[in-house]
Amino acid sequence: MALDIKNILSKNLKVDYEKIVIKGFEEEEEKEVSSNYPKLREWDHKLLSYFKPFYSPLCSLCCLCTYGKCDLSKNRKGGCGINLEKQQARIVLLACCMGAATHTSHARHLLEIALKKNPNLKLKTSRDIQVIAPITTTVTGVKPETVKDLAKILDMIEREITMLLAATHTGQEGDSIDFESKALHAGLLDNMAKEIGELIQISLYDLPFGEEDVHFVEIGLGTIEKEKPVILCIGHNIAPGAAIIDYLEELGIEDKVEVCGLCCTAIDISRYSKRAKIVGPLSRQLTFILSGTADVVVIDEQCIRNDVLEICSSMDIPVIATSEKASFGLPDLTDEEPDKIIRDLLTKKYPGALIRDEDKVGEVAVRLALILKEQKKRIGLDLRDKQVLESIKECTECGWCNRVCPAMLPIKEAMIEAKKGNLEPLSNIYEKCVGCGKCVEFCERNIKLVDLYRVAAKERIKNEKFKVRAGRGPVTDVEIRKVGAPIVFGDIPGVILFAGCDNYYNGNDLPLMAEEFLKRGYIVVATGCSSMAIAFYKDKDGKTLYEKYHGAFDRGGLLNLGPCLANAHAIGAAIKIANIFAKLPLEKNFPEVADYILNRIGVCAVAWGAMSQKAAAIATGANRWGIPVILGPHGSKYRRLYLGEEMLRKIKDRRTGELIDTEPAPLHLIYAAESLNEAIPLIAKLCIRPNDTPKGRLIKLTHYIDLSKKYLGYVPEDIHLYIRNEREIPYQYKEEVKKILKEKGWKPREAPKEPSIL
Amino acid sequence: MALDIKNILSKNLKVDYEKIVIKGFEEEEEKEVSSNYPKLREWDHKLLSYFKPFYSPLCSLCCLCTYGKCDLSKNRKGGCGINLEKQQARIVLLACCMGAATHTSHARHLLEIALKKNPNLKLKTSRDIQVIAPITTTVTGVKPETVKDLAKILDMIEREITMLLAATHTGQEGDSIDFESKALHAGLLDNMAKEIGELIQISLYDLPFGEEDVHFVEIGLGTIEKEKPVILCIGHNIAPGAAIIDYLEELGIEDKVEVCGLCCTAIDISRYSKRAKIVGPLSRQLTFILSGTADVVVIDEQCIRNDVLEICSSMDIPVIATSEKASFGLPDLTDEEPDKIIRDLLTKKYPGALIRDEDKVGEVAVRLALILKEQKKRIGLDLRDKQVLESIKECTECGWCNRVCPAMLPIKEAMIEAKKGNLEPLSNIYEKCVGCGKCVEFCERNIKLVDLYRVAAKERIKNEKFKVRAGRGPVTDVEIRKVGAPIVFGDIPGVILFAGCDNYYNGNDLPLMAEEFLKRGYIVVATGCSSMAIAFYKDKDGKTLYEKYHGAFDRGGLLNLGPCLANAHAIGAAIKIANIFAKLPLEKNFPEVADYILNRIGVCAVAWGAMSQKAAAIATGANRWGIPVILGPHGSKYRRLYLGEEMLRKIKDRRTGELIDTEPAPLHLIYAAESLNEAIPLIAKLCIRPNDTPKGRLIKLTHYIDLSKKYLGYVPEDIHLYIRNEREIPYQYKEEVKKILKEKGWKPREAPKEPSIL
Amino acid sequence: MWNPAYVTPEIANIASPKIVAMAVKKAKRPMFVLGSLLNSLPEEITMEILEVAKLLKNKYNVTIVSTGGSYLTLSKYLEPDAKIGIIDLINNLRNPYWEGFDGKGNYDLILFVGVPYYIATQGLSTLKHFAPHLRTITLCKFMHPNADYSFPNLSNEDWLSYLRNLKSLI
Amino acid sequence: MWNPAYVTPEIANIASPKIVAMAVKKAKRPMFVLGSLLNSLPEEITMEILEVAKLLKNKYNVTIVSTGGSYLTLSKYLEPDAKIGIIDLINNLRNPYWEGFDGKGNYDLILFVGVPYYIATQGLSTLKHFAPHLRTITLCKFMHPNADYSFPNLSNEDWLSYLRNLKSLI
Repeated sequence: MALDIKNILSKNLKVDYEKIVIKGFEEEEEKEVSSNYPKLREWDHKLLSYFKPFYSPLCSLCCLCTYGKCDLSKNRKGGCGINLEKQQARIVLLACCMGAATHTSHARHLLEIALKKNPNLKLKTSRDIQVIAPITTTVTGVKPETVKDLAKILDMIEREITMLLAATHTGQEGDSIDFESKALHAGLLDNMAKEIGELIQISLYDLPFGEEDVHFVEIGLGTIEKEKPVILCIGHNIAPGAAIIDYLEELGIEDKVEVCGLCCTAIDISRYSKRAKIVGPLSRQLTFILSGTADVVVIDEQCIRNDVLEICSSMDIPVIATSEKASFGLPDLTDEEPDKIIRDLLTKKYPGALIRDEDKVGEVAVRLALILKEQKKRIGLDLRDKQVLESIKECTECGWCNRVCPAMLPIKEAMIEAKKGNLEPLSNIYEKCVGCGKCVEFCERNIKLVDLYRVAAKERIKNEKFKVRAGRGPVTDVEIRKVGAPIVFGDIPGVILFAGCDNYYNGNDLPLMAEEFLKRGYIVVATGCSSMAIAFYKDKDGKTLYEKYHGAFDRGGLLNLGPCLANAHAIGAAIKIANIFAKLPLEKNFPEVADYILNRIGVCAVAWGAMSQKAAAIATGANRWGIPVILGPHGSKYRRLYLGEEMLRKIKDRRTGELIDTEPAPLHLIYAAESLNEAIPLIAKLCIRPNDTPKGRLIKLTHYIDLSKKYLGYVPEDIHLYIRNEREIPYQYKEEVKKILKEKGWKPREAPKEPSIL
Repeated sequence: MALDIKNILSKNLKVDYEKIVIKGFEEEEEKEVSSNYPKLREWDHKLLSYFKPFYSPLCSLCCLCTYGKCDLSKNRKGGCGINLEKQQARIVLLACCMGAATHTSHARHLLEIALKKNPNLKLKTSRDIQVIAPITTTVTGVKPETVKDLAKILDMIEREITMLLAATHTGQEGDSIDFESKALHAGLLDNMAKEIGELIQISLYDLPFGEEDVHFVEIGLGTIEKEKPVILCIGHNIAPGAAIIDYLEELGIEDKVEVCGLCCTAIDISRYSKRAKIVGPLSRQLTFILSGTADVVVIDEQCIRNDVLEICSSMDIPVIATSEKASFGLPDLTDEEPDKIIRDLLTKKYPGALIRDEDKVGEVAVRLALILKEQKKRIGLDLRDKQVLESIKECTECGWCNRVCPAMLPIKEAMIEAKKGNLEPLSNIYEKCVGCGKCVEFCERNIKLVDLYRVAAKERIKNEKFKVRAGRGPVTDVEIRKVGAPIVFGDIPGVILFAGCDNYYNGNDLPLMAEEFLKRGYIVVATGCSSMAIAFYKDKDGKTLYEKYHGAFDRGGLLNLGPCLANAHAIGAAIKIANIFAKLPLEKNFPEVADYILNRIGVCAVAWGAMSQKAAAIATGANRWGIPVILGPHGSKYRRLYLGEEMLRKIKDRRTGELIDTEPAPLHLIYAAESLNEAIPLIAKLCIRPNDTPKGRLIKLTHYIDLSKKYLGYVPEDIHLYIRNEREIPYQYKEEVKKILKEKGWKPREAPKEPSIL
Repeated sequence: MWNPAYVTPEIANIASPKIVAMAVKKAKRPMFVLGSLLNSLPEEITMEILEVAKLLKNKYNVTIVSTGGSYLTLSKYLEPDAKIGIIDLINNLRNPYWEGFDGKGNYDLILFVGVPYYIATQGLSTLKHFAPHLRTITLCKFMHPNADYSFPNLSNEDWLSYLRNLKSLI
Repeated sequence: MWNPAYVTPEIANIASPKIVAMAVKKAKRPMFVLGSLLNSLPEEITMEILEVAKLLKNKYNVTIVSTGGSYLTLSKYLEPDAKIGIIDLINNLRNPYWEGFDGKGNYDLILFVGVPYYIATQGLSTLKHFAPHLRTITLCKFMHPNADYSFPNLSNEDWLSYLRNLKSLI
């Protein structure tokens, strides 16, 4: 509403300005912000008539109420009448609610800080970015201008999450598609919360806002200068890390103290300060803490190891908790003087403290780190490393480590080699380890395996120095204007989002995938741990992909959008294509926009190592917008996928109003791939859209066949579904394709002018 | 704030009224309503230093993220670093969030209806009830006057539930006591949401508001007049049921149609209309639907069997869903004309419809029932019953039914008798059956056992006619003034709240317990399914307990407070004793009030058949206020209890400021009893408080010993802990007690003047 | 061996009367817990349980504990060493430093019978995961996976013969 | 027998090579699914698997299916009847009315090998609960509780001998 006025003003139309403003406000006062769930539910039912839920129970028992446990095996009903299929849908909804709540509560915390620091803070805008909150605007019709505007939207999100969570309660929703509709809604609320969180932190901390040439950040365990006092920030919330950086600058000693981070906090503080370093993604957390490099550990929220306090305590590292959500039983010293807090921590009165005031955290963390660094004896650490190495000979080769490793790494075999004096295989384990520590828990001899991998890889770690482009924030309107047409028509073969955590089998999967598509001119955008993982690889010239490929949202660009929250920008980019290129109005126009994305924008998300409930919410949210998602093999544990049928699909051509046969594109909405080899051609396939021009289709199919031949060894046998006329047959594979077409009884068909499922 | 002004006015003090109002509003605008969680967390840590969490895992695996499954057996750590103990606390928090969300979303729905019907609706007050929202006022400082005032509080609750839910996400909270603190907070939010929901529905529908002589309601399957068209309302939300009643009255045919309900909806519609009937609690749902008595089934929210639609469809009963939370996959016909909806349902175009407009539901349900009743042939049902009886001979006596029955009923044995022609044992099963239907699911021969119990009990059911007092709403200030002193000093030996569902082993446990305490002069208050279960019993004179005992909050009174939401009134009564009798200010004074309740008000809650996550939230909320809760044996499945130590307890005497030894009273905060025999003396024990006068203590101990002798067979051996001086030894048991005192080396001690744990 | 695809970690071994008898003989501080179902079991079975209890107490000085009201039946034949709520008892047993009913410390082997199934299994779960210092055996009619050793699922007839057998072996 | 205190319902039976061979002989529409690990297993084992596949195809007309890129290895020795993603395959198998790769309807026995453990177990879970019309057997190194029959956990050496044994029995 408000932005409309701004547009009017910017066009110098001086029409009754005040009246409009007052009217706008009146309306706002009158009505609560709403997402209009019933209308969205209609969309969900439509969408899921094409993409059917596919369930893989991870447990067939229900233990949520005291009628249980109920054995729902073979789809039997439990004491409340629920069956296994509905129970899966319900658990997915619960996970999505947990994920959405997490981002919402994160955004709420940022909002509170913003309101405290500057209640009238304007949201960042730029000439290049007019639509600053595409998701929010599409869903609610609101165009926020100040942080205060966001409060009402967060209220709405919290209200609706509460409603969705209520639906998971025993005795409520009773239909699997309605459970799924609610999961999709939770995903959408998650998207909005992320967008809001990003908007606030970008505006409050003046973070990069759609800069393609953003600065480079050092990343990797090898980049941390151990000679300096080291403050390690773990989690997802920028506030304490930024305050630490501010305090250092205030003292003028920003070059004397190493501030580094793990997980998204690292991305955010390195957007805020060019000096901040990124240790790495989630999988490096346990290893790095155990290395004893950090003098002080500051935790904020999300992705914090649950045993961080016990581990740090065992190494005499004080822990500063900063969020009421992750207080770790620590005493709340928020109202104490910094001097006293520091004294209490130095004398080990407490193993750490909860300080809910980020500025105080900044002071305490820095002063503590300076003092502790002085006290610390490095020799202790080296001795410890030696002891760890000694433990190799304890190994009984029982094989439990192999059995419990989620990455299925050959740990036992590496230990056998290590006993013979060859540490190389153990060092290789380090490279691929997802850092969960289960091998340690199950080791008969309590060998500290995770630590052992680190010690074995010590030399390798010294050289673990990479570069990643800082999180750039949103895609600009200017970029969208440039690429809208080539994306919608298929000349740019696709936009690929690498999102999510790094719980997958092979260390280098992500850079390998990214490069395969970058060199083919796809646009690759990455967020969170994925944007880090892509950096953990250098070509023979010693360059990371970020150094090799430009950072613009354009053909062959590799963009680090930012932390997990920045996934909102990826969805935002798709929305903006619909809005800016195709002129679709956004306000309260969700189904139209999602339908456009589903049928016309060749985007595919990959959450290769998706770990947590947030990832489930993010992916499910993307799905509701019509964006297909490919998960890695562990993703099958999310219990539910949305699968389309591999046959011609009946959709509507809105130009003619007719139902017509078209290719199943995208084939699936969410799918778990068995292997990298399966995933890569599938990514290319899932970038195909009914709207492709013949030329665009030709390009897309060429990549699809190329990649299928390279990674699977054959020309895909479903190719006949995607070829509408002979012009679309890739030249290089003409013979093979024609053979398939003949076998399948292929006939040419018309492409829809305005493909739609509405 | 606002109510203060009212008080002032009522006292005819005409001081700058407008200024105060404006100031009040200004403040409201400035500040968000808040519960100040950090301050409450302090209380939790204090409370839980006396009552330690006790964990009983129901599953030792974690399957919440893709690092899993993780085996946490023997307290091992999972991939995120969590151990089994913390995982239990986390799951409890999750359950409490689900419960709190459910009541919050319920209250939100009622609020929306109220705002739609009358945005300026004043909350009901009366001369006898000044403090209308004791929970809300104590936690937030707000004294709501209109429904609008409640919106902000609901916003706050939703915000905080979202925060708490976020804390359950992988990688967040890392301490079991902090998980518990958050569960306690979720419980408190649940309490507030219930209070708000009750306030709205009482005000909007003009329900009884603290009336001791409220009307009686017919309850039991036998009370339903099958000759009339029958509309069955299932769930917890009054809105559709009230609209049905309104529509009938509008047509003037309220005596021609039977409107009945199951679960709390039944309690609410029978508060609204004296004609409405209660079929029974949750455990009767499956049975009653299967009886085919209902012509139309209207579901709202909560406690709806998940298979209600498939069961009703199989019996040609249309289902009208009325909530977005429980849509059951039905088409949303909210915007259709009633004529069309009725036609579509009569022609079975759909098995039911979602109608999110309660007035339209009223019209459709009534008109449908009238038409369907005309069409229906009763003979079909009798034939069906015969077939059910026939199936007895199919039984292979495999014993699965016995094995899966949560109530451990001897079903197989009853079937063996039934084969011989004796249906009596089967009919007894009906009496105790919790209605979960698992026996049916596991029967090798698919015998419809639940239906069979009903058919076997047909004669019994005809006579299943009882009376329950309608839900009366809050305890009045006048009542509190009268009983405050005797309760706090112990002359009234205790207030016992029977709350929660009816998932327990023996049909008559609840009336038996209730009467045991009623005849001893305890005050018994009941809510929800418990208030119904107490009615399912008549003495030899054919009187139910409700007919036998008065309905005032006074010695020997039996109060049906209302539905689940009305549990808030029970806690409210305790708060009002602190406020009205002890003059403790309420506004933002939670820890003081809870400390007062914990140490001085002899109240004990019993959730004998607690089933769902709501029950977990309700109980945990009560705990935070210092109210102990006893669960039935199935309650151990909630995974966590709070147990005190059976030894003298060090607490503070605030009068002197000294720490003194005092009895462990209440001994536990939440405990699961093995049997009725264990529970009854324990209830008496948990009504003891450090504040009891010698006379009060004497009375309480007399009951404790009496009941222990009666139900356990011995004088309790911990009696020495509770006797402070010889005057407190019950005369009747002098010798036995003295013997114990001697054995235990008992010495007299001082009673604290102002017992406190703060 | 734990398997990451299981929905279960280890479960109880099935105990024969012989195994139970041997375990009691080996135990240093055994306890026998008799729960509230004693008041409602078929009399034949109750009697057999009581005789087992008597023998255990007399021959092996097993601490006899009554929970949940079983004292009403139990006390007619045998004065138990302690009367306590089952959850209170489990809470004590869980604590390795508990002083026991006689002040001589915690116990090492706990036999259970007659505690209603659902609360019993939860109590056993607590002990299984948080009380590595003791072993549990159930003599109930239904198998208890959360115990260390458990009788299998039994009909009343078989249960009776198990109990008789056990009695003969003590 | 299911026990309400278990955290598990039924799990796979352990299959010997003999059982597998017999199951194949009895099956009307058997299928053998070879997953992506074929590309990375020790060559000896891969070769043994491929020979089993060949024999199954030749002697019992077993439908050979390649998933996840195993075609790269497989195709050097044997042309599979179909190439498909494992989740797509499971989704087809789940549907009792699926027409099969040859238009002759769904299959009745599915053998699996070489599909990474975690995604395999999820796929098997889908079939276990929602595809009562077929049976599953895994020939993998690690035991699969969600299959109907599964090899036990094996060392590479034992796995090799299981496969050899199976080959000899076909």
